[in-house]
Amino acid sequence: MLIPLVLVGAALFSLGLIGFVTRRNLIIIFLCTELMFQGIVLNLAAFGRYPLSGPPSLDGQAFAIFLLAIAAAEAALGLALVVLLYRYRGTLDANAYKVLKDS
Amino acid sequence: MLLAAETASSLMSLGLTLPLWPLLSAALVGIMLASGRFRGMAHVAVIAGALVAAVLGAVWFVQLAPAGDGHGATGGVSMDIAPWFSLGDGQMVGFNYYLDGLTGVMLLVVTSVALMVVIYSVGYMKDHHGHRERGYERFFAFLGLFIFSMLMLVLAGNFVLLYLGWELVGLCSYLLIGFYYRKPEAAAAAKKAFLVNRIGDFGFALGIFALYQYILPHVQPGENALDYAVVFRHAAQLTADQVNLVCLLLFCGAMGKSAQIPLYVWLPDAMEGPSPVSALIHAATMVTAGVYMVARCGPLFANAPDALEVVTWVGAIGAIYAATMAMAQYDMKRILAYSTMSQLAYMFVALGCGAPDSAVFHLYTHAFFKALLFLGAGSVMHAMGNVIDLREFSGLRSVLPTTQRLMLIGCLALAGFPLLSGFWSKDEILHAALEHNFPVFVILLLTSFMTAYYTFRMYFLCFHGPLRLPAAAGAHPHDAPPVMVLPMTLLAAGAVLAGYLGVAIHWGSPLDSFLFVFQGHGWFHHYVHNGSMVVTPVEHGSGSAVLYYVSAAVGIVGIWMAWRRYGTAPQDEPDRKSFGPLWLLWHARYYVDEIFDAVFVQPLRALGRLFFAVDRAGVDGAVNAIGGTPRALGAVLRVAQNGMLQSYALTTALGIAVLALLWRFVGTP
Amino acid sequence: MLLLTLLVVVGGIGLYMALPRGRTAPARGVLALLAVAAAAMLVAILINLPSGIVTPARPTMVALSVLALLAAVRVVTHSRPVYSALYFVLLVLANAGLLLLMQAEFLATGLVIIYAGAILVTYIFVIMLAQQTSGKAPYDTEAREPLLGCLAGFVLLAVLAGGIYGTAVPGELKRAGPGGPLAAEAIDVRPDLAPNAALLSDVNRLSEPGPGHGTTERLGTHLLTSYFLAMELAGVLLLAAMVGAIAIARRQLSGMEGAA
Amino acid sequence: MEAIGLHILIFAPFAAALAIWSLPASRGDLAYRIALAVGGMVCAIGLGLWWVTTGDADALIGETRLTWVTIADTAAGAGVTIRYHVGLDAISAVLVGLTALLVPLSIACGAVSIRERATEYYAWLMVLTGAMFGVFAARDVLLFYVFFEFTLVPLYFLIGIWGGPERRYAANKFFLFTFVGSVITFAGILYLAIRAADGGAIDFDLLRLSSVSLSTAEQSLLFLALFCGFAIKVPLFPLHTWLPLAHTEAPTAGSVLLAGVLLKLGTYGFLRFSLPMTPEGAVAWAPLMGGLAICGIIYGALISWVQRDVKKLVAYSSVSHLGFCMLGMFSMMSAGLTGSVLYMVNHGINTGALFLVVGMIYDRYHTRDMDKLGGLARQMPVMSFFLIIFVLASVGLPLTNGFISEFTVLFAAYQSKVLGPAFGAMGAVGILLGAIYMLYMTGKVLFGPLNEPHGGPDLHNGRLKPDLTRREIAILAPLAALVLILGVAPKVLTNPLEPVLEARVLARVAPHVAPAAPSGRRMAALLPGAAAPEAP
Repeated sequence: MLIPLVLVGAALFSLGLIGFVTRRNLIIIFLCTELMFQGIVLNLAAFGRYPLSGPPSLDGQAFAIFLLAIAAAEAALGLALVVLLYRYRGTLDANAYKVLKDS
Repeated sequence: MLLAAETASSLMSLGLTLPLWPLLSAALVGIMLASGRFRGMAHVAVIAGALVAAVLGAVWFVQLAPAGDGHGATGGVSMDIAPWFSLGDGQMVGFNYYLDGLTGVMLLVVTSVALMVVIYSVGYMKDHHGHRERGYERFFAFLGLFIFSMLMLVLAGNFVLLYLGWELVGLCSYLLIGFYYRKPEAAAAAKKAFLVNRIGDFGFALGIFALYQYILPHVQPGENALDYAVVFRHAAQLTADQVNLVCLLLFCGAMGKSAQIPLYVWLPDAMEGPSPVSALIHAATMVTAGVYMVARCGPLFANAPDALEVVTWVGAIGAIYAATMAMAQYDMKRILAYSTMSQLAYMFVALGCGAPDSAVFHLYTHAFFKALLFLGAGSVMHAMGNVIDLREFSGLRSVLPTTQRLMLIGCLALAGFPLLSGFWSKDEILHAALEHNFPVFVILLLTSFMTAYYTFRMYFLCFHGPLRLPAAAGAHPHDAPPVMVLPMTLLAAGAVLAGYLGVAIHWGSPLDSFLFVFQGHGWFHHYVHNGSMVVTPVEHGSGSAVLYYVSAAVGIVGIWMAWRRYGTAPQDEPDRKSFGPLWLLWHARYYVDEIFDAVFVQPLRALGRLFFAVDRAGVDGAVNAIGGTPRALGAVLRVAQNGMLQSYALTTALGIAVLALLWRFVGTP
Repeated sequence: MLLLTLLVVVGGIGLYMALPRGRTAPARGVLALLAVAAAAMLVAILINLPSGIVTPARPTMVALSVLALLAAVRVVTHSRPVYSALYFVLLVLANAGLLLLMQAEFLATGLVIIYAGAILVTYIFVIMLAQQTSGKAPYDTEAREPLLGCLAGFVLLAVLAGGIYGTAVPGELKRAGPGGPLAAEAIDVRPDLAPNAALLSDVNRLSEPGPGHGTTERLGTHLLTSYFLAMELAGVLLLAAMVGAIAIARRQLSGMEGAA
Repeated sequence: MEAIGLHILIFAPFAAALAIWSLPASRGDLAYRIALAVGGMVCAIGLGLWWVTTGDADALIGETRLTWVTIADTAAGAGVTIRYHVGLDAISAVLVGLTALLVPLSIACGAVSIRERATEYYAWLMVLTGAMFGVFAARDVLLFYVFFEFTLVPLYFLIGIWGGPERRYAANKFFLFTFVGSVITFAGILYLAIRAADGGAIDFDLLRLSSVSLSTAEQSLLFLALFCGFAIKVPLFPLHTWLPLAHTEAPTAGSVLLAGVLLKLGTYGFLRFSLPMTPEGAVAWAPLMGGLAICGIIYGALISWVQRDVKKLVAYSSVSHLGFCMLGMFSMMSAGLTGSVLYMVNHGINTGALFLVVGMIYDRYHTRDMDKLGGLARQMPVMSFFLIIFVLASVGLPLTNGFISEFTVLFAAYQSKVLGPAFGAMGAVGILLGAIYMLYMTGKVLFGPLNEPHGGPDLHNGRLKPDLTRREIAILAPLAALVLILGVAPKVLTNPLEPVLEARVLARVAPHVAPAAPSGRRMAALLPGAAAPEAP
């Protein structure tokens, strides 16, 4: 039972990673991070329920809860920033923001 | 034995300090110069130093006279003074003297001529209105230093000490030639003299190294390999080509110092120095160092036939080569310089023909009359306001009577006029050359004629003909002051009488002895034998006097020819018409200076510039390249920093992927 | 094992094809075909897993997993942001289902409420806010470095899957019986296989945790007892996030006048 | 008693540096006086210590041996101990004496020219002094390496801050170039230490490392490793490009100490480490080293002949002179070794003095371009007197110190079974070239018509007389005296030196010197025909 769940979790995580890296729309990028969070939540729960050794415990789920908190905070801030950037530059295109590159 | 008397040994120990007196006087003058007080006394100090040296030299000269019948060649005496530095595995170089007949003669010549020149310089160094020239003290300090170094050279007991004297003398000539350092030509001439001497010393040093390497196996423990006594004792044990190599290298040093064929270019330029310097250094003492060294290494050269052959031929070619150039010059001192080179070549021929005692005899006589001629030229120059070009003036007979009479004696001696010292010594060399090497004899005979010719060409151009004075001479040029005339008269006496020291009185038929009375190889030669000189004895066979008459005739004909062509000091150059382009070649000194400059100096400078460019671009470039590669690499990677967050994430992801793959397949170690 | 890698490769290619490119989105048919193929592959894998046991939950779990994966693929590949968001909601629901299967009721419901409810709404809100042109904005259709991205992602996935599922064992693994735990001797032949062996053998860990394992009351007590500090910190974190969001929002107004 | 002396020698300058650093920037003159006082004291002690050294190789003067750093417990047989082990045998004493002599002179020479940031200047100078004494006194190889590296730091700042126009580039190049080399040497030292310990506790005692038996291949490789660090410092021919830059850009005191002492680190390194520790390697590589030395001599000499900047000329001449030093060392003969150590001292005195004189000219005219200067003898007779003495010394005229070392070095190269007459001959060409560029410089600067560039500020505001001031004469006089003393009586220096060199270096190297080297005669035939055309 553990294997398929963990496989799915891993798949979700890598899909999120691919999305994060390839997509150019800022919002979608953030969405992909949320996707990654989903993968992780699934994994945590799976390992909580079917631990490799010892009785099933609630730690996985507890941790997932905290993860949710973080995801929420992150989403809030992220989106606020996205809105700000959009207002500032007028575009959501990730390529537009190259300030880090020095001359 | 040699130094039996007790007083003798005390005098001997006093003699040890002989070279130190001139050094002391030089130091004294140095202190005067630094302290600035009683600067006028400079000449007194140096004259005193030279005087003491001369007295001690004379004492030693007498001491070293051969005892008994004078035929026994007793070995030289070597006296150790102090250790100097060690050469590893037990060998050590020390300060020591080596005294024998040869040293005695050289001492006499050096100290006496030096004294005369110093006295003469007192007068010479004063300008028209009698007060001292700038650098007066410096001149006398250098003279003192020179006398010290020449004495060290002569008294040296081992080859390294000889090398010391050799270089110090070179230094003093550098300082004295460059005395008028404000004149660029003088500075250049001084540098040239030192460097050409240095080329000679290069060969000399290698000779010493080679000698040490070959002698070492034969040296018994306790002996120092480079001392004369030890070297001459084991000279026979060296193989033929070992000795030849050593002698050639040593001769290379002699060539540098005594201005022989390839390394003579510095001598004519050395005339830039004041005349007393030329008289002392470039006539009597320093240039004879080469002859002294070859004579000193008699035992070595004796069993090096190839080396002797080289010496003879270098001498012969040098003699005639210099004589031709001397005939076509106008600068009085340069004529004398070339004449010195020619006379030195005579001495080398004598050495090459196995007659070192005649060579030394000629050296002894030559010192007197050549110094006299240079001093005479000096007083002419002094009177003519430092003009020495014969085309500028003539007919000075009426204006400078004393100088003219003394110069006449000198010229006669140099030309080999019978009964004067030059005649006797030159004739012995011709005699030696006749016995060993006929073609060389013919060359030397021809050179004798040319010597007589150019000497009197100079004499007539200068003193005969209508009176003409250069502008610089002022209204009425005054003749030499007594302080200059005294040394010149003494030297003139030497020029006349010195020869008789080497002449034996032997009543016999005109064929056997010249003018019924005279024969060669007198007391002087026995004196010189009294040392480690290996000399082939000369027997007075019948008919040996014929040569005297021949050389006398050659001398007189030479003088007569000069009189006929230059009696009235004509302005147009008769020789130019008769010899044409040959004369121009001689006048331009065979363009040797230019050739040397083009062949040696410029390419070396170009090589230097090339090296410098290579150093800046090549080696430095390589180093900077090594320095530059990290920077270039950095630039390549910088492109990846394009500021976009996503590409960073991408590269991170790729990194993780690669790591994961590695972990998966390579496996944790 | 080979099958799994095959799956991953096909998935990679499919996704690569699916990512928006300069020209119009890929034909829907190709996309559907790929998705189905991937799903079939996944189902085949899940079914013939070495599970001697067939638990009643298996078919639903398979379905939910497939649903989740498809949704995730669409979230990433869809060119219009709104649809991506909606697919994300679908994904969350599928995930919640899976969690329920694992008796993590509180988590499932929490997930649905917080994620689907709060976060996704904000996303949609922002998407609407930042929607400027009607058609497709250039930056939506153009994927950046799709090849490298997919490569990185799928290699990672392949490795993770490989790690989870079982290593590429050179020799054939000897099994006590069909689907049983790796024979003891196999383990000592390859000591480094120990952890995976334990992973594979589900049988001895089937002990049911008993009813109400994941209920709120159990989870709540667990949270407040052993993770009390963590809870407080989570609170603080959320507070900070709120303050941050407000700060950005306020500055954004003043910034606006400047930028406008 | 000497131990305390040695401690003072090393640590007093560091203390002084701290004291001077604490002074306010304005008190430059006070800093100068403190530095000079400490310099004088250090000089007295250094020369005292040198005076006391005997020829006995084992009796170290002022030996102290403290464990400085221990890594892991040596009791268990593993781990590393680094000891603060200092002591002077004759070789180190001679160089300590030289350093002691040059330090006060170099401090005094900056009195007028150094005005801005003087306190830091003298502080760095003090640090450099301490480091230099430390290097020569170190008997523990790692301690040697620490000081060897540490000397770079003060010089980097001295050149970098108070140098000439291109000082930054020169300082960087100097530091990096030397540092890279010494890092490779460090690797060599570590390898050697580990091989010496072979399993047991590793320590870096000099004698223990000098008596390690290694295979020939190991030795030649190890020699190369040590070569890198020391050859750059010497500088040997291809690795010398940092020297002219560093010298011309360094302030006078910097270049005096750089030329006088720091170049000797390289040769001292060869003598103390390469030769005894890897004798077979040294003998195997000796002909190549001789070849490099000869290249250095001729290359350096020719380049300095075409230089326009006097200081660059003297810098390149250092390349040429140290070529001689290496030639002597690799002749593997007692005379050669003594000659090369003597050469180190003489080069320190002569080139140090030349730099001082060039510095004095620069203080007056602020130009080092030979074409602009000319005929200074008339204007500055005292200075030209000193310049001529030092030129003659570096040209190697008898009765000066240069001659003794040059003669013995060439003599040894000629006699050496490892090098042979051809090396001696080529080296002798070096004497010739040496005379050429030195006299060329003297001719251009001193003689000829007087052309004097406009005087620098110091000349006008009276701080400097046209000719040498009393202070400057006080600086040059001892060096001139030493030139003559060492020329006439070098035994003062060489007596204690020879037995130590034989015991420490020659004893290790001699057995490997191949007996059947080419005999003098055959090699001589190849000799470039310096003589007149040989008779048929």
